Amino acid sequence: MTVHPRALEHSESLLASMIPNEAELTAGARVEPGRRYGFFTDTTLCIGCKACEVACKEWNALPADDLELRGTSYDNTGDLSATTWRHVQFIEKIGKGGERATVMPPFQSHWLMMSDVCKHCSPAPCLEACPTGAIFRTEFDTVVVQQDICNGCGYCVPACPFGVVEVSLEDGKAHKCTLCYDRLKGGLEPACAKSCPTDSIQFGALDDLDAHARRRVAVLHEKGVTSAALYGVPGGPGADGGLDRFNAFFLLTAPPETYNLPRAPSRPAGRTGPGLASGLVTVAALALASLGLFAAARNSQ
Amino acid sequence: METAEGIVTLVQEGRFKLVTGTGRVMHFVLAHDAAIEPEDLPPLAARQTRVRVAYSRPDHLVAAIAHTLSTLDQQAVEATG
Amino acid sequence: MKLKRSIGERVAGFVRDWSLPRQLRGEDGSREAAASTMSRGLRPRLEQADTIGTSICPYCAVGCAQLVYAKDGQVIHVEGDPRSPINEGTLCPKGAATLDLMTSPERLTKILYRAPHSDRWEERPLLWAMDRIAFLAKRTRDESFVKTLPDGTPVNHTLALASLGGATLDNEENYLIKKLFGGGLGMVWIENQARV
Amino acid sequence: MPSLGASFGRGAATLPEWDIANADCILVMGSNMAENHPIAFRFALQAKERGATLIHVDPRFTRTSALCDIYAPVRPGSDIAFLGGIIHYILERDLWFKDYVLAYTNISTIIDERFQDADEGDGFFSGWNEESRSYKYDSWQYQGEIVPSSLAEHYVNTTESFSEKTKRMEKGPPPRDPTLQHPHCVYQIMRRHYARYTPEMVERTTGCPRDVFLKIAEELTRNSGRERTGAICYAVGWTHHTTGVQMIRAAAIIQGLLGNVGRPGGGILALRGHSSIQGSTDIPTLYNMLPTYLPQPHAYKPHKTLKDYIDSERTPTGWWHNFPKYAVSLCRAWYGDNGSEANGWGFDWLPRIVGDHSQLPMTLAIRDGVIRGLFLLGQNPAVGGHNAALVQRGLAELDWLVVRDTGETETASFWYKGRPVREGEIRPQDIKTEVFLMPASLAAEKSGTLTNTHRLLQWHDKVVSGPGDSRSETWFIFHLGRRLKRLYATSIDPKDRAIQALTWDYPVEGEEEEPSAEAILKEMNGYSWQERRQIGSFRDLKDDGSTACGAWLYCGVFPEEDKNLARARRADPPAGPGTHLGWGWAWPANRRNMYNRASADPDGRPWSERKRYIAWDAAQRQWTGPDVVDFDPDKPPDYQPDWAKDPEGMEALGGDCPFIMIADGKLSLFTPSGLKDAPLPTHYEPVESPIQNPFYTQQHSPTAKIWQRPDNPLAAPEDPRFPYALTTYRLTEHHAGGTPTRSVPVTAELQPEGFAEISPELAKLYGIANLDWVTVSTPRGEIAVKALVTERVRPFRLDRRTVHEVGLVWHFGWQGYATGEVANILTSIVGDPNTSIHEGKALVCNLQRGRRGEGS
Repeated sequence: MTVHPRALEHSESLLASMIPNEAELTAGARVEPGRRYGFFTDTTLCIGCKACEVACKEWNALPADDLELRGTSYDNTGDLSATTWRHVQFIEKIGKGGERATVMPPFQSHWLMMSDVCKHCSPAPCLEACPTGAIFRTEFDTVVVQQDICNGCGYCVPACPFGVVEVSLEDGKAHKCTLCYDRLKGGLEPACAKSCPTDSIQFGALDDLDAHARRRVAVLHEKGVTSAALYGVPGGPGADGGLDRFNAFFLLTAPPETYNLPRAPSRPAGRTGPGLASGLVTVAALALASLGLFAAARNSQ
Repeated sequence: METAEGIVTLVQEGRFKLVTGTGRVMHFVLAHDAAIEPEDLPPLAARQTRVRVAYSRPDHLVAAIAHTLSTLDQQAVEATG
Repeated sequence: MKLKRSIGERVAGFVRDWSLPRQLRGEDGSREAAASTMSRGLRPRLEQADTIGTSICPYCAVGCAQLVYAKDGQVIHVEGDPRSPINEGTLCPKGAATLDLMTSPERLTKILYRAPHSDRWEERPLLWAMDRIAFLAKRTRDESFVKTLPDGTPVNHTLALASLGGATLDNEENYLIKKLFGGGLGMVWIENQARV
Repeated sequence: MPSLGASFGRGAATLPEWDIANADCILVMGSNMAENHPIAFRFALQAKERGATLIHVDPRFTRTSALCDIYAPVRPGSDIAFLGGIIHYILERDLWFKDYVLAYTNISTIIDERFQDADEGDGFFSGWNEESRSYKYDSWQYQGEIVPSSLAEHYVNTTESFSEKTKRMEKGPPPRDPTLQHPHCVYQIMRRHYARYTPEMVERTTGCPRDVFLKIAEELTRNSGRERTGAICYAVGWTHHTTGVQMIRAAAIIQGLLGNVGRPGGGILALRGHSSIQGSTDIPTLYNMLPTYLPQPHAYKPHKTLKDYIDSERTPTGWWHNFPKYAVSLCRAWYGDNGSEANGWGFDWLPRIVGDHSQLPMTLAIRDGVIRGLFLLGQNPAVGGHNAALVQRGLAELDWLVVRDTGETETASFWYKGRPVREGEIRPQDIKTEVFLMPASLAAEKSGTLTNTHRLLQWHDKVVSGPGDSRSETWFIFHLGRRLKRLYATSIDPKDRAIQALTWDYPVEGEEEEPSAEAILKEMNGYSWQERRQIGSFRDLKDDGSTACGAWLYCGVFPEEDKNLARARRADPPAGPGTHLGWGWAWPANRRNMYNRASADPDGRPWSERKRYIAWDAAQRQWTGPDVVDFDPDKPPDYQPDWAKDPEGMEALGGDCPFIMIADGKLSLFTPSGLKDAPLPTHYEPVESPIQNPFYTQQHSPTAKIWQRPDNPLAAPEDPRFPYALTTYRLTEHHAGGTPTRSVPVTAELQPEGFAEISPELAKLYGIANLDWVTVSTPRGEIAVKALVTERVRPFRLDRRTVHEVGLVWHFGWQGYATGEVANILTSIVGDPNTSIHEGKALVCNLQRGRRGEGS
């Protein structure tokens, strides 16, 4: 990327208003409802800086959690959770004894770093499991838990094959990456992708990202990184089983298992199809009832 | 339970920040037992309403859990539905 | 007054936003029909900003530009300035934390004063502290000022006052420090982190 | 930055960060660039996309190494051996860029025949004075000429400085032998000096396998020349040594020999660590300089009057011949109409320094009770200062202490939470220090400029006010100054004339009475004294009192009323040219790539189309290109001084002299003046080292600043009590002393605690498992941290033995959300002879399993 020519339209130090369609300047993508958007996370460019984790928490006002030295390389985050929606994994493969890395293939190698995130699957098992309709697919084809509907039933949690969704003990609602739904509505690139210093996380329309990712794999293969492969594109690893694709997909240089990612994530059986609607109605009614009980209990205090 | 008073400066879902009279900023997560819902928060920020928050401190989060919110200004703010 | 929702409001809201009935009526379950009230009204908070200024990241010396969004005198967000040829909108983990640096619960808001031999901080007014510091600086300077060395060489300095810091400060701040402390008071112990 | 200044003329990064993307090869050494300057590393990856080779040389495999093509492990403190090996490789294989080097460097210059190399003196160059533990530089000079330094202190410590011999630089070019056969020419001296830096010696000294070293040498040389350029990026991994300046000098020599300076994608990028660390060097809150590289008057130099000062600091040739204009204009800006020709425009009031007043001796002066009142303005020495227990004890000796910061720093809380207090050595009631902790404003809470690592001044707007009583330093200093001027208003003591005379009438804004940062920047830029009209260029400054200018190198940033170029926000679009002259303003004169005259050949033509930048336009008779030319814009390439006329200043520099701040206009491969330790970099061990110096009997730099005293004990070479190499460093998740990241929950959680990194091999020796507590000790003290056992740290196999390494993160302290024992408890007060920078990157330690005090 170089500075977008449209930047010259905003050459004042104090701006009168937001830069319109800023994602065009930062990601080369205009965000329009009705198109499909997602992330392409290219681990070969990742420097493990965790700017994505911070930018996500800053934008979404997610609190810091579990301050503890974990000793798992430089990962002190551990997992995606209700309060952590980006998580950089660190896998050391430096070599042992005298065989440690010196002359290496281009781009990231030997110390694998990968920024994990909700995959915004298509179809999305969490959405399918949600009895209240709190989880829905937005006009940008992303998957979002709507906080004003979620009642914290937790059905989505086991449904996610990646362990992404978590119900918060504090507010009793399910949380995960929204792909910065509010930012997309304002023409802004999601916070993590925008901040990424090396463009390891790229945001854009899925068809553009797909084409770019395939070209990137070809270039890497040409440069000798023969292990480079996409994870989560249709028909490839991650999306050749129950899931058609991820809207947030990855370029990896080691098997998915190396990054704690399932080789073939699946949708839990019997959770598909609208035949369950009546069952879901029941669940929702129960949830409503419990809500009422909660409120009543509180009023009596 | 501790309390804090101030103005809600920013809201994301059920999370918000509040600036107190001395300029100190506090970070809150709405409790599951709070009597209001995430959608009630944005109007507080928009109207610059002074509020009092009763909160607790969880072990594993660096934020406070807001259990009750009250308005301190004259005009009462109705919870919006 | 305590803010709360009645049970009626809660149920009404839930029913209104609960998408399943609409889905059962045949509307697209995963699109607009499923959007809740909050989702339909959702906008990025940057749109509420009444002041947007350009800042430079306060951490390292790469010089990344930041856009700082404020509303009613309070910062509501800081992110990379896409116009900068240095960072092109990006920020590292430190720079990305600038909002929380500005709004850290650890930030000082008052002058804290510790009297000699005391075991506690006390809050003091800013102007009191300024007067007291000016008094102490003058006293220490007056007690230690050296006009000439024994051989008559002029030195015009004090070795009893020192200043440390500057690499995190603006050029204008450094300029005033050097001008007042060096050019005005005759201090020579003036240093910062930049001695590399 | 004296190394870059002494080599190229100006002590700053030669190229803008974004130009790294145009490099064909990038050597990152003495820097963990991806971690500590991630956004600058962005450009390294852009270069990689275009096919560049990325190389990392470092004591640890870091996040930078993981993205590079070649990683070379080197033992801490052995960098000059490695770089000397590269110089040896270039010279012996004749791979230097001859057309560039012969024309633009001093390679053919003949050095005084009395010069003796360190090889002949077993570690000492000629001129050593054992009594003063310093060098006389007479024998390092050009034959028959004394060369003034291009650093702030132009005055040369030779037997006769600025004598008739200096004047000889006006009589003709320095003596040269273009055939390079003369035994005393720089080329022959360098060949002899670096003859011992063979690949075998590199391996023996650094522990880097020979084949890896050779691969790097091959990549560096392959990617240089007419068609290609390479860049070197360094940071405090080079500066924090007693030989730090010479490490950077070695890099400067390599870039000189390869013809990489002044050309697109070539040069040296100093990656500096604080937002205005370049600015605070330029506008020095440093003891030995006045704004923009004028020397602070010195009691023991001929600086008694303005005339003495000018006579001893003005260089006969080169740009610094303009020195008097800058000195007088500065005095005018500071003392206004109180200055006059009679009192040297106020020069007489300036304080004189009497020695080294930098941070290390300051630390000792505090401890010893010499300093009684201390202002700490955004610095946290209880964590960042060396021999930190000594620092903390020292704070208790002060009468008063003002700490201005955004939070309660370790330094501010020393009196009740400091280590000597916690360990019962001293009680709060025994500490007399009166402490003021004052909230300070951050960048977006005040207006002003920051100068980034490539000399770019960028304005930041005040968007909000800081919380509560937070104020800017301009506010603090301005209002303190007002009070002091009031307190001194009626004094008749001559010692108080300076504070009375100081110009201090900046307009204030708002309820808080914030002084106008623009008004201050305008004063720094300079204006005509009578008309108060802004000045557009330092070429227009005068030495007759008719101009005032607070910082001559910044002249041009505010060239007209209401024209603040630091606020310029117009970057070049993708179509180019990519120098971004409309984004911010870079000193000098908005130049982005310094010494860019060297991007053209001696005849003024581009070296190649691929590396075209500045070139001579014969038709228009001027230099043209996408950057501001770093040269007289209309001096033709074939210009030669008319030596019959005793030319001065720029007139004495030919059209093929791109390094205009240096008296002969040539890149100094050999530095006759300016550096206190060596004219050519040579390997010495760190003051504390696990091995004997493989090169000389002389173990460490003979000029290293060592303060030997009981509270600063040092380990002897190969001290069996401290067998391991210890290096300290930072992480991308934290900032320096940690105040602005450990107090912020979202960064604190990323690295919540201090730790030591050790190899599995070393861990095995002690039965240490990952996350076990270990105690790391040096002669200064010990600290307990958790161990991170990792293959990223590897033992160094030298010819005689294996040296294990302990890596220690130093950000931590007791305040904030991320805590840990202060690593600088372990470091010592020893410094580089040129800069007095501490040696925190290479020392020795011992290791034990278990927390200190617990046995194990």
